[in-house]
Amino acid sequence: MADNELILTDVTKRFGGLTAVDALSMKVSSGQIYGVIGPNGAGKTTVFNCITGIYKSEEGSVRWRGEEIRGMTPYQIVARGIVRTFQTIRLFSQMSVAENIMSGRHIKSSQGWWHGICPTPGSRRDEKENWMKVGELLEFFNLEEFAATPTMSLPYGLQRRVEMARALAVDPTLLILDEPAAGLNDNETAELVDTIFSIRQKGITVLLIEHDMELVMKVTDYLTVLNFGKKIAEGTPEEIQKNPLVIEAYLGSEDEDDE
Amino acid sequence: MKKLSLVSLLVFLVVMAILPHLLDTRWQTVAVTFLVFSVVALSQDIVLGKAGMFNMGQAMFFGMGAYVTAILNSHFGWPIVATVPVAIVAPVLLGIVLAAPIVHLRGDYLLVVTIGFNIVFVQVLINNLGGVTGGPNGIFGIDPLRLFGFELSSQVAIYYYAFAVLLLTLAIMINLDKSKVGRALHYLREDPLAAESIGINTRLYKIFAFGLGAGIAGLAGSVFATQYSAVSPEAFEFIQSVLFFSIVLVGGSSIPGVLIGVFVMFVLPEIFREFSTWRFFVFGFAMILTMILRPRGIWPATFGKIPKFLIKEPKNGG
Amino acid sequence: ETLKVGVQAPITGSYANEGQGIDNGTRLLANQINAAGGVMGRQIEVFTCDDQATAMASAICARELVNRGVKMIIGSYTSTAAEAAQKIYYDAGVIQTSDGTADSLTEKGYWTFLRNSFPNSAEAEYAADYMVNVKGYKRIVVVSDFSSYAVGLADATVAAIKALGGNVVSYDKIRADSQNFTPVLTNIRSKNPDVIFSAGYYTDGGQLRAQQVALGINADFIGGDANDNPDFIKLAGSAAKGAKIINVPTVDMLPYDLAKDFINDYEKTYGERPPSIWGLMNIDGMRAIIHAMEQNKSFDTRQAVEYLWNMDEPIEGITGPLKFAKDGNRIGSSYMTFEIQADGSYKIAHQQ
Amino acid sequence: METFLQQLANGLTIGSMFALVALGYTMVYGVMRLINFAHGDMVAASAFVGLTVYTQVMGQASSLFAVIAIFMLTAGLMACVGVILERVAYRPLRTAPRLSAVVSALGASLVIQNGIMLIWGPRMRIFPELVPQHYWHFGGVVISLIQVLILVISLVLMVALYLFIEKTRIGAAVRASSIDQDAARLMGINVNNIIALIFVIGSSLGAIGGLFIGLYYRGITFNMGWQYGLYAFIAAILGGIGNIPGAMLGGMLLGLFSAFISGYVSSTWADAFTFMLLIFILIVRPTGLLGERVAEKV
Amino acid sequence: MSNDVLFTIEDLEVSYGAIAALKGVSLEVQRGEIVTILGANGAGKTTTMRAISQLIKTKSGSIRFKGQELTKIPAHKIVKLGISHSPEGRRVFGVLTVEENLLLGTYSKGKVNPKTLRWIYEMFPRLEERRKQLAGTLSGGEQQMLAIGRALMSDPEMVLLDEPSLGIAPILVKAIFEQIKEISRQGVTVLLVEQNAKAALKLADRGYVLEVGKIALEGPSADLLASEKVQEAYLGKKN
Ligand SMILES: Nc1ncnc2c1ncn2[C@@H]1O[C@H](COP(=O)(O)OP(=O)(O)OP(=O)(O)O)[C@@H](O)[C@H]1O
Ligand SMILES: Nc1ncnc2c1ncn2[C@@H]1O[C@H](COP(=O)(O)OP(=O)(O)OP(=O)(O)O)[C@@H](O)[C@H]1O
Ligand SMILES: CC(C)C[C@H](N)C(=O)O
Ligand SMILES: [Mg+2]
Ligand SMILES: [Mg+2]
Repeated sequence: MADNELILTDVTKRFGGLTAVDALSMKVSSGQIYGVIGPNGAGKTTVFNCITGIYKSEEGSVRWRGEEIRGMTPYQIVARGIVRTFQTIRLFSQMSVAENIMSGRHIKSSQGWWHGICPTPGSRRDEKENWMKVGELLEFFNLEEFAATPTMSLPYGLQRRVEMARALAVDPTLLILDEPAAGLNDNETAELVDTIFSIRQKGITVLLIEHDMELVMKVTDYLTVLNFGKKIAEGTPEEIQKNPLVIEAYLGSEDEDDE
Repeated sequence: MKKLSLVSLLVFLVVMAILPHLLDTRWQTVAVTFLVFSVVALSQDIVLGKAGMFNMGQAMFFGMGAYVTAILNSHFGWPIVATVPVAIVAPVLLGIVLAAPIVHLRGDYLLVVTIGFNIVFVQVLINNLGGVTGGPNGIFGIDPLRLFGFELSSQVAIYYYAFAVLLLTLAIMINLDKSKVGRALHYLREDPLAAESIGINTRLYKIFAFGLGAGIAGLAGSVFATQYSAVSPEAFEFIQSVLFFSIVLVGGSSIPGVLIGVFVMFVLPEIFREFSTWRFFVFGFAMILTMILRPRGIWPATFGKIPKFLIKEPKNGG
Repeated sequence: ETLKVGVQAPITGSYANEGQGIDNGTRLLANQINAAGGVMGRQIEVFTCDDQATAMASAICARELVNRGVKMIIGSYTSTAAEAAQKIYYDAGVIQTSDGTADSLTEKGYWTFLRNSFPNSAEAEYAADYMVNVKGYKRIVVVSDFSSYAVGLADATVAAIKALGGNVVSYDKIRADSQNFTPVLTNIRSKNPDVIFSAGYYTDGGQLRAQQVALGINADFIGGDANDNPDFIKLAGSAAKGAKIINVPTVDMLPYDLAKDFINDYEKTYGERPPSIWGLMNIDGMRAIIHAMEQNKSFDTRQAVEYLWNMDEPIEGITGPLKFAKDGNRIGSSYMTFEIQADGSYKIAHQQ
Repeated sequence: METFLQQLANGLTIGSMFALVALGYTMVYGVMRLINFAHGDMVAASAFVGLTVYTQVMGQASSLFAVIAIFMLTAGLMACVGVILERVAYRPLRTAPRLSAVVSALGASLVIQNGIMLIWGPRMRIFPELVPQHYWHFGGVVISLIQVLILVISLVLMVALYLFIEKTRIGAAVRASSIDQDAARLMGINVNNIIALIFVIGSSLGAIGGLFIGLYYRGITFNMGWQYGLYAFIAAILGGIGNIPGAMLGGMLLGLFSAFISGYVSSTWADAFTFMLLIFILIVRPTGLLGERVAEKV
Repeated sequence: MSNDVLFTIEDLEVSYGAIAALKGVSLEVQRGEIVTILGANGAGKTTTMRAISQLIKTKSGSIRFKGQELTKIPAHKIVKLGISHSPEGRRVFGVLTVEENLLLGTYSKGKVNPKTLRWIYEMFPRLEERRKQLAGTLSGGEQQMLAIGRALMSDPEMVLLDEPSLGIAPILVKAIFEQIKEISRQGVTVLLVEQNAKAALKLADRGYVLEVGKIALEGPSADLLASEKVQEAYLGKKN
């Protein structure tokens, strides 16, 4: 297997006259927790959409493990081990937590279409195994008691967790998170930090967007900063924190007395 | 709920198994049609209820199955049994070919396109394309079903034939819910983009739903042609598709729901035939009232069908 | 014990008024006969089943009525519904009398079927002869809708015209009730026709005529038998004048006392005139069967039909003399061409 | 050429009637995401109401004033029916799944259609020739007074409606309600009133369409609503449902399609070809010609 | 601060079907105050806001604004009374332009106050840049700005802000919080729901802590900030 590297070269995405992403290049290496930050409307989500096949960038290339994935459909990209969560939660809201997580097992299931019409012992076994896997994920994310609860009646924080569990069910190599801490309180954010670390422990590379700087500083290994679709800085969190361009465009001056 | 479903399914099966012996021939005819319509409605449920595609053209696949059987039998002298596989496969192929370019259409646009297909289909029948459809009159005098040397022409015999087809369909429906493809349909109905983003090829599964639905409807059509020993275009008009569409929604897109839907939307009007001029007026009100009282249908589909071992009591403390 | 009579007709749906006409007529006749003591002492009991003019509902109706133990079926109005039920009545030995005009109705050899109208082919021949030989039209246009009746009549007419060496410049289809016929007519206009023959129903025919005149198409207009309805004239409005209709004598034209009395009774009972000749044709069918039973002094259906096949003298009917051929066809058609006058009345332009 | 121009006139006349009816679908759909399947039957009912107004209220007077009065009265009455329809059949289903309201609409369609049959009977009713039979000849092209009236009145109404929705405060409220009713309430918009307004406008336009049908074709039947409803609904979809200029364009195009196809291609296959063309357009432009405005971002 | 009570909630109960979301909430807001409601996910903060705006029917209890009972008033009349609401999830009108969204904010007034519009554009220059863009295609944070701006357009006396900093870049969060301070200085009363408890308490005069549908704690911000319970539960001070 080639290196689990994601390389963006000169990716450009336009909406009408607006260039949302402007000749962006970046490289995410295997095992990293990689952060993308930047002001609102800088183009972060758009970059993720270009990686995951929701948009096709007009120019540039998106290479994953040496393969060009630009122009592939989302499900083809998932099949190559890249999974994402959304900035606004997109769960199957009427379905239970367990069913939501089970959806992530789709591409790992060995069943063919004909098994939907006529089951075989093999398909029954496969079904069982996948539900077992869902059980494991419920446990990992501490969601066991909600297994049968429809996700729409869960509070926001738990929905976020379900979404992440669903993404992990795919057994991804690269997990992409769009503002996973949005709407979480400090305690929940702390839990999230732990979760992200344990995900990395499983050998999964993580790429995330986040505005919660505390979290970003704590978890990421490397950062890219976007403004107006362009990269204005990249480096380790420490470097970025001190970068005057980033402070001006994004962080704001530290005029507050922090503890 | 789960227990209730099981018990009612059992009661339903027992009642249906002895039913024809309790009815006179007219009601036997209604009962057979009930079975056939149930199969079509279930097939519609695959497309509309499970995959969430607004298909208002299911009568076309139903009609295609019926016409395949009628044409092969009356023009080419095939025995009815031999026509059945073709009556399934032809609609499946048509379903796939037609669905492929249209499944990307959203809700109401798909609805119009499927209505369009249905209208084109009926016009093909009426214009007697290829000289085999019998034009506006349709085809009469189709042979009865012959199996192992027996001629199954009585309504009771056809009843059991149709009943067997319904059981087969139910088996498929139940299995579908417990399989990868069945779940994929639910996911893509709820949120196609999220479904794509966890690796589901939504296009493929939508086409699958159309194909499977078409095949089942085609089989039902074949039974229908055998029952009436006649086919004619108006039985497959788009208005008939509207009926199947409403059945699924009134019933509520669960198996018992669809069966109740067929009963309410087809058998009840038969029962109230006496009140001919008022019946549809009242019936319309009943439809409105049903939806107001049971917006998700009389017996809605439920989710949360997950294996028992996953359901844990809430932890205390911790 | 009663004599059970079934009515199978479109009580609801597009042809509701014709269906209700058949039902009303049947019940009226039954009441009249019952008041006079019934049939050989038995009162008539009428059962009605709505076939909605569809094949499927028709088959259900047929089974229901057979179950009720009826001896005869009056209806249905459309050929499609009549045809779908034929075999069930045949199997049960129940006589069915219908105004359905499709030729195929009498081609199956079911002894139980008696047509009380005249087949499409008979009208087609008359119409072709009238257009080609009598009027000498050189450029003929035929228009029909998609119903089995209209397609049957139009196909037969086109074939008959060709057989006589006539020239059909265009054969067009319109969708029944679609009202907007100007596109088809505009196309017809470019063909410079001498005559437009409309093989559909009066509702479309009336509008076709009105729109023909509005488009300035200077061609004669001839409507087939189903155009014979007062609504044709109302729909065509000022354009009705000069249009021609081919039919057997119509409700308002029936010269027989029997007809006048029956129509009067009908009007008294229901507050309106029968919607068309077709209901009356069906009543005649019923009268013929009852007549046969009384002559045979038996309610046996096979005997009654055989009696009707073998009659020497026709029975007096509301719609004219009643006589039947062995294949179930009514014989003795007497088609004529009416021309509509400015005041809406008919003038006989030609007679068979 | 003569034939072509004549077909153009034919197509535009029928097309503007489709468009008037299509606006009713599109407006209701825009705000409620509901295909109001009862709308076609409302159109049919309007024709019957109009005829009764003419015979009973106007005492069969046929002056210009009488014709205008018939239009006003009928539109007013049908607006009330529309509001009642919404109250009874749709409002209780506001928060229900989308398709439940569609079934309710199908139920309402049955009620109205059979209601017409119970009140006015199953027979065709016939309008008198209220508009003088006046024709203009341009070369070989014949255009009648009523055609001109239909075209002009429809266009004026459509443009007025468009301006109302796009340029006025209430129009903005209508558009806001069509996107997010709760958020609209937060702005102080009385969503119930807006929906009632939608039904008033939609039903009165439908009523005018129904009267045009009566005046132009003159024969009206209790079940004629289905086909006008279907065609108008398809026109709305073709233009991009929820989109007012789309409904106009869709209606006109559908009228032209059917005119040119049944005129030039084949009358036998007119429906089939019209629908195949339509299907093709939708395959190429999945949200209709002008597109439904969508702005969904992930 | 003068004891000028503008707004009170007493014993408010709300449920979604069988699920009780609020089980007797009482609170009080004085004119010109910034009051924050804290609470874990699902505590019922948003439900409280929605109940005030009458977007959800209350089961029992009362909500009074300037002495007027709100529970008997339909939702669309609330904003006329001077309460506007920037809802959770932004709820901008996606297929309307940014400017149309802002102008709808003044629908209840019937006319636009150009000064307010100016002020909002100054606060969020990005909105002015994108005046003609469809709101639905704005980035998450841009939509949040629009939602806040739209709520302020009606020159309300009291504004309800449900997680205004959600998805907003740090630099803007600071700016928004400053603006909240500013509008409060201009006499607008603010009821604020925030996940970022520390920032919210620093900004607010007083706070309430909601726990599963009930008020668990209340008091001046400084007290709450100092309270051990709050520190543990909301400020992530367990390490
Ligand atoms: N479908 C679209 N059509 C038009 N403009 C778009 C579209 N999607 C995004 N944009 C614009 O592109 C720019 C980048 O948007 P994007 O969502 O990538 O920002 P972001 O960096 O994720 O911001 P945030 O942190 O606020 O989520 C924004 O200005 C947005 O308005
Ligand atoms: N539409 C709904 N249907 C059913 N339950 C709901 C609904 N909306 C909210 N709830 C439930 O009501 C309770 C309170 O929810 P609310 O949204 O008010 O919480 P919140 O404090 O705003 O939380 P968050 O921080 O996640 O925004 C939760 O338990 C939630 O699950
Ligand atoms: C008008 C009638 C001659 C029609 C005929 N009953 C048929 O449908 O065949
Ligand atoms: Mg973003
Ligand atoms: Mg909330």
